[in-house]
Amino acid sequence: MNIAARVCGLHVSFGARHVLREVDFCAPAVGVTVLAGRSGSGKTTLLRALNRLNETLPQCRTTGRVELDLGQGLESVYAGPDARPRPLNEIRRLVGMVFQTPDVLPVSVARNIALPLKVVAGVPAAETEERVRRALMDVGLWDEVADRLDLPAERLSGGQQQRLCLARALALDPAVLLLDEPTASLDVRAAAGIEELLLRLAARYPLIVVSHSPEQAVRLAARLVVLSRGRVRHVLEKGSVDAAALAALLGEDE
Amino acid sequence: MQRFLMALACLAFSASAALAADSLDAFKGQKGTLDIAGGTAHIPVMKEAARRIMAANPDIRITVAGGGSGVGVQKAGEGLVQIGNTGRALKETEIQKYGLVSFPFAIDGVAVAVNPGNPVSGLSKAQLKDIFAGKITNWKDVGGADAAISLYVREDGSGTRETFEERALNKGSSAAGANVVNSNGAMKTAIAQDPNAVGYVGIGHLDKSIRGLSVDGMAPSQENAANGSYTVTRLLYMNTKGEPQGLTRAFVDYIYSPDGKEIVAGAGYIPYEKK
Amino acid sequence: MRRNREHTGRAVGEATAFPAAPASLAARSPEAACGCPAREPGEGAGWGTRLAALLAVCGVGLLFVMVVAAALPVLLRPGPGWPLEWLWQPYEGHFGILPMCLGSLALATFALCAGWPLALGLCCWLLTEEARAARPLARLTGGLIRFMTTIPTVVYGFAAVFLLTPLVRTALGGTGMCLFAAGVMLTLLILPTMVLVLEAGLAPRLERLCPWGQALGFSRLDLLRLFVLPKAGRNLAAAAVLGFGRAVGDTLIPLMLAGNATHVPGGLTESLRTLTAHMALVTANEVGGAAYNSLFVAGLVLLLVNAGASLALRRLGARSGTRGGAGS
Amino acid sequence: MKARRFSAVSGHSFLRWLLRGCALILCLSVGGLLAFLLFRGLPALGTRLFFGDVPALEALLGRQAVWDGLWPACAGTACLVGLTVLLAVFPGVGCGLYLAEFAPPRRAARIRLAMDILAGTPSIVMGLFGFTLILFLRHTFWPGVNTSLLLAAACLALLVLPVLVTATCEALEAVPPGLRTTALALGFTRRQAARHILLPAAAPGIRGGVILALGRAAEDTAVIMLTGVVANAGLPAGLGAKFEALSFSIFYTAAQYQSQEELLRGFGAALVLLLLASGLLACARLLEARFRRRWQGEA
Repeated sequence: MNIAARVCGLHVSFGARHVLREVDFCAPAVGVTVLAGRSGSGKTTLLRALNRLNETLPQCRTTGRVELDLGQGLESVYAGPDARPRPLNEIRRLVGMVFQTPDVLPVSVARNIALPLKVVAGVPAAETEERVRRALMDVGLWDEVADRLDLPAERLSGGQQQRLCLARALALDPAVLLLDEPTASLDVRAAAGIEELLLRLAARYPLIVVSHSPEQAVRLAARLVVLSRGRVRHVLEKGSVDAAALAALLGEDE
Repeated sequence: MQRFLMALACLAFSASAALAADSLDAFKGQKGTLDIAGGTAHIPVMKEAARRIMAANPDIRITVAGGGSGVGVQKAGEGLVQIGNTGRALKETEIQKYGLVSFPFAIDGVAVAVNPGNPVSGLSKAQLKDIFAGKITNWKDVGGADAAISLYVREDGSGTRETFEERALNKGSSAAGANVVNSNGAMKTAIAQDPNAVGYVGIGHLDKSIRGLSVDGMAPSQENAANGSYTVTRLLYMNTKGEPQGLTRAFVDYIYSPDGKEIVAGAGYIPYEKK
Repeated sequence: MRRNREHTGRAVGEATAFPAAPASLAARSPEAACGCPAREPGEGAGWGTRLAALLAVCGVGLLFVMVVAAALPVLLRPGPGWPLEWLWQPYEGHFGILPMCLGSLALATFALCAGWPLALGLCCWLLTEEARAARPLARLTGGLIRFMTTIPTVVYGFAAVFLLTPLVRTALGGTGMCLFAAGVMLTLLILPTMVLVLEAGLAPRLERLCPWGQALGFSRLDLLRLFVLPKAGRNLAAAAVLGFGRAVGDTLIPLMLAGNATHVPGGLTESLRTLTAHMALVTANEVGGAAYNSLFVAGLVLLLVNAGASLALRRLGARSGTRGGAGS
Repeated sequence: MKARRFSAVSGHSFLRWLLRGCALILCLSVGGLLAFLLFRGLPALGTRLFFGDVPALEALLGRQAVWDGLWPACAGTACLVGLTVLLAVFPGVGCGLYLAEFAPPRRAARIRLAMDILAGTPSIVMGLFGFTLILFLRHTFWPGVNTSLLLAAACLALLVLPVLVTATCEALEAVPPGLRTTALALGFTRRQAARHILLPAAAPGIRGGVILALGRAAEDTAVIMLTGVVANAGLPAGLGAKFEALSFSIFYTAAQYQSQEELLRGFGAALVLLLLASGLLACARLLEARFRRRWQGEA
C-alpha cells in the first residue's frame, strides 16, 4: 500500500508558541486520512504544514521532514540538507486545499475556476471552458449553476460555494487534497452531500481531512490520526474504533 | 454726385482693406506657434494683433502671457518665448547677457491714477514723492477728503514702476507698506474698487473707471506724452533674442504695419515710428 | 534567482559563518530552516512595482535636492544680496525675505488661533448634539464640511476679493487687502481638515464610553468634556499641526488677499506678503539674480516647516490627512 | 440643592449654545460665500460664457479660436488633468502596491514618510521645482524644451502622487486577508496574487483615489502658474505648447478684469470649477461607499 504523505519529526512553532512537537504519521495513497483532535490540538497547523501555508503567517519556524507524493514518488516539500523542493507555488498547485468557510474569489462562478487555470496552470483559453465544465461535473454542481456561470460566486449558497472551492482545487488536478473541516460551516443536508462527494473522490485522490466531529471521522476515515496538544496520540485503521470510543479517546488526553 | 462719392468711399475702403489685407498676407503660408510674454501694458495690443492674425490664418497659434517687463527680458533671454515685451529700455547688462534686440513700437505715458470719486485733481512732484515714500498718509494734506491714503505699487520687475520711480519720483523709492499688484490691469481694478487708492498705470489704461492726475500741472494724455509736454513717458518695446526670423519677423513687421498702428492707437497708445 | 538558491542551500547545511546576505533579506527570515520564502520565483516585488516605488521616492528626493542645492550656497555666503535680512529693496540690492517669513508666520498663526477653537467647537457639537431640532443642522454642517474640502483655494480667493475685501475696507479702513481678510479665508480653508482629523480622533473614544456613560446619566457632552477631551491632547495637537502646515503652504489666498506689501505687518489691517506669494510674484522675474536665489531660500524654509509638521504629526500618531489635501 | 442644579444646567446650556454658535458661524460664512458665488455666477452660465460670440459647434471643433470664452480654459484643464492622472497612475498605484504588499518594514516606513512630506509640500515649491528643472534642462542637454503642458502635468503628477499612493495602500489593506491566503493556497505566486486578485478586488478604492487626485489637480493654480499656463492660448495644441486653465483664468480675472463682462465670466468660471471639484468628490465618495459596503459591510 504506497503512501501519499509521510511526516517525520515535524516541529512547528510561531515565535515562542510551539504548536506541533515531533509529529510522525503516514497517509495512505488511497482513501481518506482524518486528523482528529480537540480544538487547539494543532490539526489545522499540521494540515497547513503539508502545503507550506504556515509560511504566510508571521514568525513561523518549521523543522523536520515532510514528504508528499506529487506524481513522481515521495519528494520532500521543505528545503533540507539533501532535499531540493520544487518551487513553492508549484507545490501549492499540486496540493489542493479547501478551507472551513468557503472562500470563493470575488469574481463570477466560471471565472473562479478559469482564473487559477489560466494563471497558475497556464491552460490555454480554448481548453479552460471544457475543464471548468468537467470540474463542476466532478463536484455535481454543473446542473445547478450551468445557467448562472456569470453570476458573482458570492450569490451561491454555502454548500454550493464549498463545492465550487472543491471544483476549483480539482480543476488544477492536484496530487493530494487537503480539507480543513469542510462541513463545519454548512447545514446538515449540505454536509452530508459534501461527505458523500469526498468518499467518491477518495477513490481517485489521497484526501487528508481535518474533522472535529467523531461521527464524521469514523464515517470517512480509512486511517485516523488522533492529535492532542501538538502530539500524535494514536494512529487507528478503519473499523478499529467506533464513534463513542473515538469520543472517549479524544476526551481522555486532556 | 452721390454715386461718385459712393465710389470714392468704397474705393478708399477697399484700398484700406487691401492695405490691411496685404499686411496680413505675410502670414498666409506661415505655420507654427509664437509665444509672447512680458509687459502687461502691451497685452491689449498683443491680444488684438494675435486675434486678427489667428482669424486670418488658423494654423498660426499665438499665446499671450503677462508677468511684467522683468518676465519679458528673462523669458525672451532664456528663449522660453519668442517675443519678450518691456515697458522700459533694456539695460546694458541685459543686452550683453542675453543678446536681445529691441523694437520700440509705441509711446506710453505713466499717469498717477486715483479713484474717480477722489476730489484731488493734481499733485506736485514733491507731494508725489512724499506720498509714495509714505511721509504723507492722509488725503487732506494734499487737498482731498480726510481719509488714509492706500498706496498701490507694481511688482519689482515692472517697467511701468521703473519709469514712474525714475521720472515722476526722481529716482525715489516706494514705501515698503504699499500694496503690490502685478499688472496694469490689476492696478486699475484695485484703484477702481478702493476710493482712497493712489497708484500709477500706463495712460493707455486710463478709462472711466479711474482718473489720471496732473503732475506738476502736466495733464496725462497720450498727445502730451507724444509732444513732450508730459514728461513721465516711456516707449513700449518688443524684444527678441537676436534678429527675429519667420513668424516672429512677420509679427514684428505686422505691428509696424498700418494695421498694427491702428491696433496700437486703438489701445490708447501713440504708434512710434521705427527709426 | 538560481545562483542564490544553491548558495543558501549549501550554507544552511554546514554551520559555517553565513556570508553577508542582503540586509533586508536576512531581516525577514534569519534562520528559516525551511526554504526562505523570498527565494521563490514570483515572491518578491516585480520590477514594475519596484520601479514605481523608486519613481515616487526619487521624485521627492529630486525636489529636496534641487531646493537644498540651490538654497545652501546662497545661505552660506553672507554677501550683499543675503536673503536673511529685514529689507526687501531689489533696486538698492537688499533681498531680505525675513519680512515674508514673518508674514507667513503671522497669517498662519491668525488662521490657527481663529480656526482651531472653531474646529474643536464644531467637532464637539457634531459629536454631542442630541436635540431633535438640531438634527437637520447637524446633517447640513457635516455635509458642508465635507464639501468644503473640495472647494479650490482660488475660488475662496476669488469670492473673498469681491465679497470680503469691500467689507473689511469699510469696517477696518485701509486697502481691504490685509492680514485680517487673508486670515479669515485661510481659517475657512483649514477648518475642514482640522474638523475631520479631530472627529477621526474623538469619535471612537466617545462611542466606546457612550453606552456605559449614558446609563449612568451623563449626557454625551459631559462624557466628551469630562472623559474624552482631557486625554485627547495628542489628537488635538495633531489637528493644530496639520492646520498650521496647510495654512503655511497655501499660495493663492495670500497672493490675492494679503496685499503683498514687503514690510513686517504691524497690525490686523496692514497688508503683508507671505513666502508662498513672494515665490509666485518673484519667480517670473529674473533668473540667476539675487532675487531668484532668495526664492530657493524661501522654498527651503517652507519645506523645513512642512517636513517638521509631518514629523510632528508622525509622532502624534495621526497620518497627515491627504483626504484634506495640501495647500494649492 | 436647587441652586446647584440651576448652575449645572446653565453652565451646561451656555456650553451647548457656544457649540451651536460655532456651527452657525460656519454655516453663515460658507453659506454666504456660496450664495454670493451662486448669485453672481448663475446668470453668467450659458453658451456665451464658454464660447463668447463664436458658434458652439465651431468652437468645440476648434475650427474657430475662442477669445473671450471659457472653452479654451476648460479644454486646457481637461487635458492637463487627464495627462496628470496618466502620469501619476503608474507610480502611484505601483508604489501603493509595493508599500502594501512587498515592502520590508523599514523601507515601507521610509516611503510612507516621504509620501507624508510630499503630501504636505506647498504647491508653489513644486512649481518652482518645475520651472528650475526646465531651465536646468535647457542649459544642459535639451535646449529645445520649454514650459508647457507636459511640464505642468508632470509637476502636478508629483503633487497628487501621495493621494494615489495612500488611496491604493488603504484599498489594499481593506481587502480581507483571507483572500490573499486563498490565492496563495491555490498556487498563485505573491506577484500573480497581487496582480490578478488583490488589485482587481481593491479597484473601486483605487478608482476613488484616482478621482480624488483628479479633483486635486483640477483645483491647483500655484503649480501651473510657473510651469506654462498663460492667459490666452486657445485650445491646447500638443504637449509642448502653452495652455490655458480654468483655475488660472479665475485668478487672472480676479486681478485684472477690464470690463463687467469679464468679471461675470470670472464668476461663471469660479462656479464651473466649484461644480467640477465637488462633482468629482461626490463620485469618489460614492465609489468608496460601495467599496466599503462590499468588504466591511458597513454603510
